[in-house]
Amino acid sequence: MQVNEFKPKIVAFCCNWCSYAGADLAGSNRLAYPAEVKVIRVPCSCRVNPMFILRAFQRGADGVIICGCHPGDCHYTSGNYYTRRRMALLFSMLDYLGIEKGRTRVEWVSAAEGAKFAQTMNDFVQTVTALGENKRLEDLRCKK
Amino acid sequence: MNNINEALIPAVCEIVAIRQDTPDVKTFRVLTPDGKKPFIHKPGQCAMLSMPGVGEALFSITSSPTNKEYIEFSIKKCGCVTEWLHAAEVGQQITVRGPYGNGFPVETEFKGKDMLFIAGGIGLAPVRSVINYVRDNRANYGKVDIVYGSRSKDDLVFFEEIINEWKNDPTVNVHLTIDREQEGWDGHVGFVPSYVKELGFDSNKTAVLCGPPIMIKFTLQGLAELGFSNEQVFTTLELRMKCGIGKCGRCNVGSKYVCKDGPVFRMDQLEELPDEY
Amino acid sequence: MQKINREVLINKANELLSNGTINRVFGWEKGDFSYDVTPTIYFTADQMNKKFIFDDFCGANFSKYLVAETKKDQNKVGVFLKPCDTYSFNQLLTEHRFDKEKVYAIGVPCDGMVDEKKIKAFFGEGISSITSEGDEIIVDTLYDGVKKVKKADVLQERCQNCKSKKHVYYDELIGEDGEVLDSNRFDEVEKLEKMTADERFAFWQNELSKCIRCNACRDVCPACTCEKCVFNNPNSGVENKSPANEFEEKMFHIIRAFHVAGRCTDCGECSRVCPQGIPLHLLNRKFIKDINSFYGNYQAGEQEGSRAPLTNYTKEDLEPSEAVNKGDN
Amino acid sequence: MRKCLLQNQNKLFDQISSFASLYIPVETTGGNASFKKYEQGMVMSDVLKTDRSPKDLFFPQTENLMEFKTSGKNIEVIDNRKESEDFVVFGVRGCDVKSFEVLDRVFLVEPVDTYYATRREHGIIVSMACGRPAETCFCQTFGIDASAPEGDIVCYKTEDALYLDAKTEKGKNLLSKLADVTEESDGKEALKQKEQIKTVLAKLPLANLKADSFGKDKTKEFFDAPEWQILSKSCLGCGTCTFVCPTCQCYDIKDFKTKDGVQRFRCWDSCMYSEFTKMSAGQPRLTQLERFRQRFMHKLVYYPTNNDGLFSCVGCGRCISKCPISMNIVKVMKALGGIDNE
Repeated sequence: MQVNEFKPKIVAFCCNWCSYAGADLAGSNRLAYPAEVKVIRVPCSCRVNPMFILRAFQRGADGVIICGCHPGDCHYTSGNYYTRRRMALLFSMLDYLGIEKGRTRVEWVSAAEGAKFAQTMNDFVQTVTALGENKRLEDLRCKK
Repeated sequence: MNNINEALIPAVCEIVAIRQDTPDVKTFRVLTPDGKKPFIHKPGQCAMLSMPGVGEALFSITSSPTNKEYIEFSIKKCGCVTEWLHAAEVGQQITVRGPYGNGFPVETEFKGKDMLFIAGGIGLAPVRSVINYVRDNRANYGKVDIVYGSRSKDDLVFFEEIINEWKNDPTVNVHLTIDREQEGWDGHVGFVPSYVKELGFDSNKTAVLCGPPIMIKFTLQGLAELGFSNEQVFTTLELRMKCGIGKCGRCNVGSKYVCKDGPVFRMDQLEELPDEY
Repeated sequence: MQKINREVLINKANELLSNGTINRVFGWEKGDFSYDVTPTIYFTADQMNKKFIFDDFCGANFSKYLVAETKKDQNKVGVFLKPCDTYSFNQLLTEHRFDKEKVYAIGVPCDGMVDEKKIKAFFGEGISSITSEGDEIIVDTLYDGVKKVKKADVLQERCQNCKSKKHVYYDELIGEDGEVLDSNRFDEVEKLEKMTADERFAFWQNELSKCIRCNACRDVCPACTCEKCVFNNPNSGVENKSPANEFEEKMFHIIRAFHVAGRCTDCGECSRVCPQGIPLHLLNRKFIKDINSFYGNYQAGEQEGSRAPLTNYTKEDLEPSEAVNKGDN
Repeated sequence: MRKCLLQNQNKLFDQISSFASLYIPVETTGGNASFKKYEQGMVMSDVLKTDRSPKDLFFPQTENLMEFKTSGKNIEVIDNRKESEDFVVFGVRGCDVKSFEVLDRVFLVEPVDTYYATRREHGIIVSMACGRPAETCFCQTFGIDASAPEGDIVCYKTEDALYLDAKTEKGKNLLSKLADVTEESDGKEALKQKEQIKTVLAKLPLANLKADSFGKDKTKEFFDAPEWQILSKSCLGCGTCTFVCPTCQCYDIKDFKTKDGVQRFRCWDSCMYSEFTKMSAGQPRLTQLERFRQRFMHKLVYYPTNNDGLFSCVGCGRCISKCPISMNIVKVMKALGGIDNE
């Protein structure tokens, strides 16, 4: 085994009503997902300001994933529809600036989908690991 | 303490005692980590205190230079640095640089004069330094009158000191006032400017004035009515500052830099400046 | 057709000022050189006779000034609006930034504004005068005598790719109205999209590293009318007067572009005022282009009261993952 | 005076950069240039004015002052400046050279700003006479001669050669190290060019702009002038003029939390910004009028009052070409000085 294996830092914004509960379920079902994923609970996926994502990258994240209720199931009726539009535009913009598109993702995970949560995280960590360290949206002051 | 060549690099100091003066004013006693007084200052000068990551701000030094043991800052909670300081505990280190500013002309223009100190609220902080300096060099000055007022009895800073030391000093006349009637208060009630007029001081005194802008404005009118000229009245200014050494440009008013040429100004000097303070 | 010149506009303003419709009017003011035109406000026709100008350098858009100006008193303010300015005007109305009853908008025609930076790129410094004659610009230089250049070659980028000559709002129109044009404004964006991610990264790195964070783009932007900007708020974590490193340069521009996404009318003021010549419009246009292709064509400011794409949704919107992969096929 | 043929120009640069960092103006996009660190093969731009002034090299836009480490209640202050090395700035125009004198009088008076002082000490300035001054130039207003700039070495560029004339010890020292890429010259060509420049300068549109009505102790005269109202009317409150200005020196000190400590840095600030003077107790300059007035009063009155009448403007004209709304110090001077611009 390699000693210096790259372990990415992943920030996962999870909506309180679905995805966070999904993460809980993954935990109680003993479904493993990588410890590199740091979950941040938000009231709704649409609480995630694009600035949060940039700040996460600034502070050393290698990937950022946003999880919310499935479209149509939002606790606040329509929050995740707005998330969908915002993130579509933001991710497209990041891509336009030459930032690797694998570093950002939106997934819909319901409270019953513990397995999907674990699967999504495993998959995302794999993608980001393959991309390597985040070099294009980094703030060296935070990395020393 | 500071290497004079490294004006922007602060020294580490330690808060050795904290005293709650009023609900929103605390007095911090500051020493170097090895227990020495951080620097020698003149009454009315200021110093930059900072907590890395929180910010840096300029505060007037409340203790008198005649105090050989420590320096003190009385700080009212009103912004992010002050809020952080209010939450700090004894033993906390902070960084200090200074002293900055000109200070009061205690060895020149004040010498031999009858002194009248007028302060409102936290405005007593810089004035306390001069009052104690004058008390400790009593022979050099004439009569001393102090007029101090604040919103309520609880908002009078240094209350203990005023009652136990200043009031007991036979060479000092202390006049206290609060804005509104309050239970347990048998002193004067009313605003500082009108109290000053009521007391009707001789116009041969030298006045030192510090407090909120509105108090300064009306007290000045009162003093003028009593026959004081602008050359007899001193005050200290407050502006946003970053460097403390007259370079960052923030506290520039007219051709003066408040941090370097001030904060103490004589009223006639102030009149020369554009009205932007 | 009557030539719309300075005198026509002064006469119109004079008429409105003297019949009491308005008591002041925004207009352009002549500078020391041929190109340094300043937006200002006139109270009398006399002032206008002295200083008013209407030529190839009147690029400044007055719409944003109206937000503050209309709050001052109850009188009506006059304003000259070029076609592209009317889009900003309409967008501000949509966002309830000022009361249109307090404004009298005079639509004026525009056949493209000239960019003096382009002229200087052609002839260098030392320009004593610039005049236009038909489709030619005649430049008198200090060192090389009189030079001529095609106007089309020295137009501002936004005018070369003009999206519309049509006024979408006016109380009164001077001259004849134009049409919405079929412009090539997205060509440059497409060119970038076709590059590899590495090339795009290098392009933006080079451009954005020039930024000095003077905030001119924000301060001139008619969509940036927040009373307290996130970049002025020390607690936002993004307040920095000057970018400390490459990250902050990028972050500032991404956030700014995002904040105006769906509201940006593509007036191009940001690129015009940038002292470092950064093509900021390419960021805004990317959003406009994406919005058009993801959610259907939308032109901010075209219609007063229209619902902006980012405050709207449909149940069938595409997924973010589809959005980023759209260009791949 | 030494002469370096233009075909040897890059040899000269290579030579300098072999023992010191060299900064030269390099063309970026059409007609724009900025000072960049010389690397082999770079071409020196003839563009008159770089986008930003070379003040960057002495007073950078952002600069780390120190670092802090905190643990528990303890703080450690770390001054992590490294030993400075000599550097050469080549091709500084006369106005920009003068701007260093203006900055010196701020940063080098007691207490000295050591960050700036070190750079000044190690920086060698090779100035460049302005062969083709622009219409926006008005350095003459402030007594600066673009045909004979100051600096450690003065350089004249003719059609085929650079003429280098050392003016200070630092300059002589540098020139002596360049003996094998330069040759001795009588400097007649340089003198000829100097005369040429003089005739051009006299013809510039702003040649007759006078600053006489401003200066020391004129605060009362101008502070309440009604003209400020209309001049500041359309000011956007951006910081363009202050950031491109070679003499603007206001700065802010801020902290940044790094991974395991705090970095205290300073960055340029602008008196045009609304929060420049804002403090918890209030805001002394509430409107753009006051902020606008502060900038020009400082350049034309306050600074001269403190500095023997020296103006804090060198007439480089950058604000003229960069201001989004084309308001600038020339318009202010004309309006306040009673000269109606037609």
